[in-house]
Amino acid sequence: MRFALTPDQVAFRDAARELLAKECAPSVVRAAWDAPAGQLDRGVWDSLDAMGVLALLVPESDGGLGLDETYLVPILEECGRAALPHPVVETAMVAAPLLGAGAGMVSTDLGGPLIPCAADSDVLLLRAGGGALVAVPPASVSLTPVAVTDRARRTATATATADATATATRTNTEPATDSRRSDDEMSQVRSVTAATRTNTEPATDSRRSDDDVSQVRSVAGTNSEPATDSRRSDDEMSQVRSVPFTRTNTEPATDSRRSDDDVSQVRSGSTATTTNSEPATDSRRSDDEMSQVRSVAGSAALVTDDAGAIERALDRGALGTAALLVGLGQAMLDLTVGYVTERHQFGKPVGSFQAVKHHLADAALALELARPAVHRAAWSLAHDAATAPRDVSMAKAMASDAAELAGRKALQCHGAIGYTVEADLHLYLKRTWALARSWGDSAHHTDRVATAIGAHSVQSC
Amino acid sequence: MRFALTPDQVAFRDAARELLAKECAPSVVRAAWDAPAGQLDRGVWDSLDAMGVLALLVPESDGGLGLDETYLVPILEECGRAALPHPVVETAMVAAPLLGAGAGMVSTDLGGPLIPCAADSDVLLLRAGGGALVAVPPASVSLTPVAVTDRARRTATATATADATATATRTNTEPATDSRRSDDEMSQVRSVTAATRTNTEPATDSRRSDDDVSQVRSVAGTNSEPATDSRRSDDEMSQVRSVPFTRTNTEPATDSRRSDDDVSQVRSGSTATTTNSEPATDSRRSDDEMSQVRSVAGSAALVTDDAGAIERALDRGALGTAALLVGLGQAMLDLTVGYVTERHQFGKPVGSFQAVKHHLADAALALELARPAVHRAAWSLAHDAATAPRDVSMAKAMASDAAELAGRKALQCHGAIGYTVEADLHLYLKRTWALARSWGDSAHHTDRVATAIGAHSVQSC
Amino acid sequence: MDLTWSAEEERFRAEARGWLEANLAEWRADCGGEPASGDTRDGFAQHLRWERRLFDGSWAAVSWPSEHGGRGASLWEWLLFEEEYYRAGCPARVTQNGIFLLAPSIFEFGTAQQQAGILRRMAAGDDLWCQGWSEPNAGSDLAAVTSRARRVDGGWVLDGQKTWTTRGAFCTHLFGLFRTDPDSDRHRGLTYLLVPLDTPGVTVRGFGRLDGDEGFAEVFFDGAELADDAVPGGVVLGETDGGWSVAMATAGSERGLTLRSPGRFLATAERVVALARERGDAGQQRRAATAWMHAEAYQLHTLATVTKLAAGAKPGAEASLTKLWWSELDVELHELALDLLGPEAEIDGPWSKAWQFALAGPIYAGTNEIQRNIAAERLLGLPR
Amino acid sequence: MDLTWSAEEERFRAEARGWLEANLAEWRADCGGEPASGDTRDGFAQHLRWERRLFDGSWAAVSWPSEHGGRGASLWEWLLFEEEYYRAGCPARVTQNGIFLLAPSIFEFGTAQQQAGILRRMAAGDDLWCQGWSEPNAGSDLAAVTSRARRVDGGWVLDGQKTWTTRGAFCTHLFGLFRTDPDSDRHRGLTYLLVPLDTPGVTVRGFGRLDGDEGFAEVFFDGAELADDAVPGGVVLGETDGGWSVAMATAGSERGLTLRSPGRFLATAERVVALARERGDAGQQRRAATAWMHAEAYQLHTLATVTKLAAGAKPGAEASLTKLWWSELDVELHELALDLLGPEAEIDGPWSKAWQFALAGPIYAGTNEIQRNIAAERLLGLPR
Repeated sequence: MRFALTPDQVAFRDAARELLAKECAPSVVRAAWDAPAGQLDRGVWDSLDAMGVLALLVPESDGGLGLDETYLVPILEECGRAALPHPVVETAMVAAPLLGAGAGMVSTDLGGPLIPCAADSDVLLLRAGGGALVAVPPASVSLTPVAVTDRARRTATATATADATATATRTNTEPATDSRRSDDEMSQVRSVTAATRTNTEPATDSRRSDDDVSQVRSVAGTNSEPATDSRRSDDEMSQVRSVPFTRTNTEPATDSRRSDDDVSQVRSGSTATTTNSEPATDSRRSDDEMSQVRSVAGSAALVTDDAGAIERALDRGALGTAALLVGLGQAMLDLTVGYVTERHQFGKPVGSFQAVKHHLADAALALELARPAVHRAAWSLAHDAATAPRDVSMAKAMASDAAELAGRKALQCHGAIGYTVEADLHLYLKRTWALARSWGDSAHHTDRVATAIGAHSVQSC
Repeated sequence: MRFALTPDQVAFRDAARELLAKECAPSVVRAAWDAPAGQLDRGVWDSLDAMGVLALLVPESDGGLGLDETYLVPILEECGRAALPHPVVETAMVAAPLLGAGAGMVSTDLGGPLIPCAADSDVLLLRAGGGALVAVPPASVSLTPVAVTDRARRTATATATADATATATRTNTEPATDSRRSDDEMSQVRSVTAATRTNTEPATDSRRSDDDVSQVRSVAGTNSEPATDSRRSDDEMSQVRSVPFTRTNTEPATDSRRSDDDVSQVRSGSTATTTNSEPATDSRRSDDEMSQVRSVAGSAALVTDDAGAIERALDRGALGTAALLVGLGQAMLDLTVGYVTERHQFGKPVGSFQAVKHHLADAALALELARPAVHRAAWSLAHDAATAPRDVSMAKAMASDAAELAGRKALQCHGAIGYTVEADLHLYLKRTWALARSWGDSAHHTDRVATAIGAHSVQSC
Repeated sequence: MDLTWSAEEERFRAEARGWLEANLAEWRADCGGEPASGDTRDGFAQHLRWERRLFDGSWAAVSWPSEHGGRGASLWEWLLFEEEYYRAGCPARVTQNGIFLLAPSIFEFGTAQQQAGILRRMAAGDDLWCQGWSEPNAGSDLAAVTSRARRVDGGWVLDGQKTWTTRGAFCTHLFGLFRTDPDSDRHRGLTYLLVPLDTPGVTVRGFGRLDGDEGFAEVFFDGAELADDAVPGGVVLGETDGGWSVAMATAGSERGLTLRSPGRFLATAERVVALARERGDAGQQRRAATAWMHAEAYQLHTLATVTKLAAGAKPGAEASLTKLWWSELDVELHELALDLLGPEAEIDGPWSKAWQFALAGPIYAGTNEIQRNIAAERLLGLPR
Repeated sequence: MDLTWSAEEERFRAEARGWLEANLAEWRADCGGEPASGDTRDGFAQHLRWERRLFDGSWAAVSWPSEHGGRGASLWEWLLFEEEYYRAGCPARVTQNGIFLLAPSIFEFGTAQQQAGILRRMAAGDDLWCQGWSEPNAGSDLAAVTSRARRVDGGWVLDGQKTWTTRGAFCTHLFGLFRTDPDSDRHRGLTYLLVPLDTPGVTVRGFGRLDGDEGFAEVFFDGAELADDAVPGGVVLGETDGGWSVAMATAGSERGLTLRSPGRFLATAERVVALARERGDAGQQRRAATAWMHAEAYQLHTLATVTKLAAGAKPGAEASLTKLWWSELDVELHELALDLLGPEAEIDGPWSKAWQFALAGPIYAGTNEIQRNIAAERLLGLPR
């Protein structure tokens, strides 16, 4: 028993923290709010890539670092602390184990219907639907200007062509006999990605070689089931946006609690697969499986239809998001401690008032106890523990609650100064609100824990 | 629109407050904790009776004051503030409208399985079961020494004879042609009550005449349905007491939320009737109905099997209890304000610390907003408003929450001094815990409000 | 105790409802789509047209005497109007800081000339008033005001800075506290001044509130020359050097009855209940009922307060409890709405916007920490 | 990071489990029915027999060296033991204030003679120690102690009063702070004394705690003559007039790791989860899962703390956070249990009793208000 980061893990985390402190100051986060699509400054992103963070979970033989979640999660905490305006969880935690190294920037709708990503143009899109995960390569992804509270998050959607292709590919009833696409197709996908990246890749990237870039992979359909695509159409989405007061749940749950079915519906229709909880017997895919996944398709292609793999992807996303939340909460607490020490009212520092002290002690307490839950879940995922799903849910529930609490206390202790976009606090606050309700909110994950620990009676499950 | 007590209502309440301040000091409450059965000091009880409080809701023509709940509820608040160790809600609010004046001290299991009452020997017992209310006269009621947290509350049970008689009476399939028992039977019930009362009745009782006493009424069965008695047996009760960790709910609800069915089960089996919510068209029973209720039986007799009447009895009990809770909360707040003003630590009054101020402001806030809800529900019951059940539930939910909060804050601000039986605080605190969970707890009543206001989807009801 | 509305009050309610529904529809049509936020420059202009409609119908300030543009409504009728206003879904009042915060002080402390010259133009939206209390170093601690006014012949010379001035960038006038006795400190020597924002030497800079709208402004005074007659009846409200007591009366209004009527929260509660019915789980539906009860309790508490005021009582420190209640209720309601929306909550729609606005409630009009102190000290009598 | 137990640790756990189960059953049988509360006179005697069993099996103080009656267990093993102890349903330790509060100070500040003379008898239950910190006017403000000890030839003369002394009426010895420098104030001039309660001039009066048990005592000192050798190795622990730092070390233990091990709350959480499964609604089941997570998080936090301590770190102000967490967790767990029991909760059974005990948590060992101050000032660095 030893519940602490190893010196290696600490060193890696501290290096990431230092990098982020230098390259991801609040001004960088602010710039991401205003960056037009395709013109996002990705200096810090490329530096993280150069450091190996994005492919940390990928085996060394595949160009990754071959490390596990106990290394990545503390780094994600730092990414949260910096409010990093890039989809690091989606890319490093969710996509990398499925797609391997070099997939570029990845967004996904696994965590909710919003498919949030940065304002960049070469985003690979992982979409869930009909019990499968498909990948839409950057060329077929478009950014739509949906207003979100945290404007460093954008919404990417697949173009109509990509959707049509995806459906076409997936309605092919013949199983693919060869799991790799032709070189032609491969280079097509690769060139789109490479062309875009040329514009933005900084000279400081000391690691990525052309060889690396040529490893960019897209994926093909090996599954013959017709897609019963339950994704929300664009029309439905715009309806949601314009009349949130009146939107009705079109498929009411028979039980009034948000059931697992319900939530997987929110997660864009992976109904059939999310509740299928076959225990994973091996936390790493075999090489055979890997090469199957890496097979290439036209513009949207099947990544996996293995329920266990999708479940693990959801768990990785939830845990990565939990880590971001703990970091965000810590950042807000630190900002506020600094502020209330400087700010004077009634002739003394605001932080000397007992009410302010108690607000911030509460925030510190919640974060202090959420953090071990997040680290433990990383260990459980890395070691494929039987309790991993429960541990991930505990981490996400506690991190969501702690970060939301820290945000509330931070805003209250800042007073009017925090209630402006000129102060930095809002950058962290709005990210917190978004992430607390993505990848399953606190109530969802608490109910998942309740089921795992047997708090639900047989009748109510 | 005028939402304030009338001068009359204020005068009546203030008179009750004055009386209680004189005759129900904390020492009187303490004495009730230690009083052996039958030897309870009932000075304040008799004074309240003399003032007309116990028969306040009874028509003048029947020896009552002919007033309504808007008069009684503010007085009950005062009874709560004094932690009156007598069943005033059960008697004045629940039994009086059903049984008329002079029923003596009444306890009931409508509010929960514990049938709490004072340590007196002449207690008439109202029991719910099988869709009916039966009355067990004092002679057939025994007190059992079940330890409860608030020892001013005791547990009365019907003797085996009474139970047997009750069942026998109710299995009689012939409807009673005459609703009044013979004079012989009447005097039998009356003499038991009178004999007991002679011992304790103080000379100060300036109102009660022999005539009044002769009006003591017991009730007879007019219903022919066989009783399917779902009450918990004594065996089951003792099992509950000895092994609460392991008790299983023998009839699991099909929906995991506490359903209405579930709660009415807690309320001793009035399942069929509680959920039947026929709106009352008249808030006062007709004389015909009254005389029917007053018919007399042997040792346990039917009071009513009218679902609406039982529903109203439950509502009156819940509202009366809500009023007690607001009074208890206020008493604990007042005690604590006094204490923290006197008590010095770190060279200044404890009450000058901001944390203590904020604790008590929270308690004051909750009570200040719960009180209007209680008064409004009194008006709704008195005027037989269609919203009365909803308003009662809102009152009980808010009063339960406010009193529990006030209790927690009071104990915390008292510190170790409050954590002893030598300080008075615990007398109020323990009553609060008991009453907050009697007559339906906060969650039950909140769910009832949710149904009334349409917060439940069709599927989840 | 009588919890029914009279036939006359019901007629008033029906009239208000009819007018509001018809005019709201017309105004929306006039806007050509969903109106923008009143805290943006474009939205403010749209909302002024709504304010003008209200004034033309004598609904802009129902409780004011008709000579000032009101209709002499009772407090009860005012409550009914507010209930109908929010039930219909009418927009937040961009004129509220004048009508609900300044006007009560004008009625109490203003001369007849000031009343005549200021109130009607305020109700009509001709003059748009913003509040100039806070300064960079005087937030909760209002008595730390350092903006100063120096007496000169025929007027005042103003220097200093105000900030967090709601909708300051769109308004025409500011009311605020200035230190007129240079040797004074704390709450002595302050004067309540009425300042046209086009006074030379005054600069206004709008900046983004939490929700990104330009809802705040900084107002700079650099030797601004304020003539005594810059406002009809004079620019000083109350006594020179006696501004603190005038400001406290305004602060009382802000926390109390007039700023946040129950109708506003009842309407939100109904919408949250509907949302919970449509997509909530049992736990969320229970939370919806709790929030609804809290809104309803605020309504009941207000009815009791109005009963007292109608009988001649003065509002007191209870206003602190009221402010705590509605501000925390508003957060409770919107937090539940966001939880019900789940991952869709981050779309920057009405609920999300309203959530961000609700979060300001525990901060403005005296932070809730200050209110809890006041409640404990003035209502419960705890030692300072 | 390694979150598995070694084979050796698992063996230790299995041994503890086996011993505890067997001996608990024997002790219960020995009591002839449900044992009474350890805070009643009869129950205390029963519990002493349990303590004796623990000592005889070398389980009374597992982490102590064997010469003092322990078995030299590591902190990890101590955690495992505690987990098994509460999982088995073993009773609260009536010797805890000696073993968990005084003993750490004896190890740190005591002479070899004191250690040899005091610890083993404490573990065996031969000497029963109660804590003498609080006085009628020194609760949260411990430095306000006025009980005094005057130096005389060969000993001390004690005057004053201690109160809220847990199980004082059943104990044989008291440890506490006495003012030995009459000219001192606050935390200077205090001495940490060890006092046999049969010292002439000492009077003990038990009184009822919230749950009615005689769990508290007042201890009066009326010219009590305490000989220097009344306790083996001497009655002064640490330096004369230097008692404050010794007491603070004890207070650190009280808030920290040793007083409330995670096992206690994990066991309660499991029982609450079972209760929620049997009779809870969906909302209550969700609350049960939340409470379970809070208990589990405390366990995880403790594992991290022990990892640090095992690496040689000293416990610091984090203990304030720990105390806040477990005390509020305990209230959360028992409040839920009472809500699950509904109207039956008022039956004075184990849950009700434990609820009342839980309510003391936010008060004793430094109120949670004080702990929040400490956390804010020492961990976050906020100004005093």
